[in-house]
Amino acid sequence: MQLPILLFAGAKQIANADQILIDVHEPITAGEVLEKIADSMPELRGLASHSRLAVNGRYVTSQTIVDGNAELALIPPVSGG
Amino acid sequence: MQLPILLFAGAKQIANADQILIDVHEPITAGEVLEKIADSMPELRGLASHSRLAVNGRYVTSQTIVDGNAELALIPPVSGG
Amino acid sequence: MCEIQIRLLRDSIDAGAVLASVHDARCGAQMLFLGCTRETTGDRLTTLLTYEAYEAMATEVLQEIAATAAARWPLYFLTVHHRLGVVAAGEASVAVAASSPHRAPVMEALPWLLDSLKSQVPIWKQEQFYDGSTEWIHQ
Amino acid sequence: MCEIQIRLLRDSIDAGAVLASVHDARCGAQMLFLGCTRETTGDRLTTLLTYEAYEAMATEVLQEIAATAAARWPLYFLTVHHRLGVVAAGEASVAVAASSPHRAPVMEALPWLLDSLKSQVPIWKQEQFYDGSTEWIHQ
Repeated sequence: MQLPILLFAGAKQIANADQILIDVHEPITAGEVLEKIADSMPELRGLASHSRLAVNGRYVTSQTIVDGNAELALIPPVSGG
Repeated sequence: MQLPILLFAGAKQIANADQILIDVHEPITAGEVLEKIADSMPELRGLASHSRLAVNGRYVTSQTIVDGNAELALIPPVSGG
Repeated sequence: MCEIQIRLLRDSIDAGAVLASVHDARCGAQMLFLGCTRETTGDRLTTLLTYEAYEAMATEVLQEIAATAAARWPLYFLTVHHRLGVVAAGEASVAVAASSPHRAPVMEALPWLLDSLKSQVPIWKQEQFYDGSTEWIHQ
Repeated sequence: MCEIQIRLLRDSIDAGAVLASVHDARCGAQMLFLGCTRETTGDRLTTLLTYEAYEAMATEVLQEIAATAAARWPLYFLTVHHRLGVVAAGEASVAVAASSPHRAPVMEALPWLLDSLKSQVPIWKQEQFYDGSTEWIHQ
């Protein structure tokens, strides 16, 4: 199946898009999703390796099984404040 | 000689005056001045035992020799802020 | 019970309003932290910054951080305003204020809140330099 | 070099002016602490407080405390306003503000400044309770 991943800031700039689609087979963990993002767009690999995945607006650990119907977002290191 | 001692807050209220005069013989230390204050007005003894002496607007230790021409003040525990 | 106010806003931060939002006659201690964009980053001159957020998540994470602080310290009011969009150098990008009967809780809570905000909340800044180049900050 | 402003005043504290006094485009961190009189002390209701100072010494000690803070932390601006005379419950009796390029210095300096002020500066408060009785606070 295809999962849309929301992109922000530097990741959005690199991809030149505010989301990308990745091809996955369920079940899949958050760590595997991050790996798939890097595979599907190698320019994102550097930033993705320092990023977290958010599932429905919450950070998850890399072992968490991802619900394919959830809103997924790549969260690069944050710099608010 | 007589030394005037400035009083503030609760000390001023107890003495019902903004200064008192104490009789001393020089040389005299700050600790001895505090003792003289308590002797000259026993109602002040309790508060004076928790007070510091200021000489020309600076705290001094009880061993400091006091200059009889300086401005002397009894500084009870402070409560600003 | 702490009253929490979280806002992501595109207008200027009104520091006076943020401070007023935590005023309470029971609270002897009221504290405001204002984070402003600076003209210099290292030795480069910044002309303006642009803040972007994953807004729904940023609001939720800020709420969680605020609720955690309110559980840890006896705060009566806690307000966080963060700007999004373009912010000129020297303007406030974030304001955090808290109030409590005594000063120790607000003095401990504010540094913790800022640390948490800066490490957890999905907001990013892009710096624009005088030479026109821009850079998203991811560190 | 830190610009220090110390004031003992008989009018209301203008928190906005105190905050504005530490504003600086080089300072990413600006912080304000407001100490307000509370309506309750323990379980007694306070109607108003009266602050008295040994003014010359209080100003000098505040200057020394501020200078010590400025030597210890890289502060650019540091302002302390303390009210004297009658202050109604709920009003600000003290405001301390500081600014620095980064947030750690102001967050460390403000608690230290308040602790120093409260233990060293010859200012005293007298509480007046609803039953009309008054008490100088010496602890």
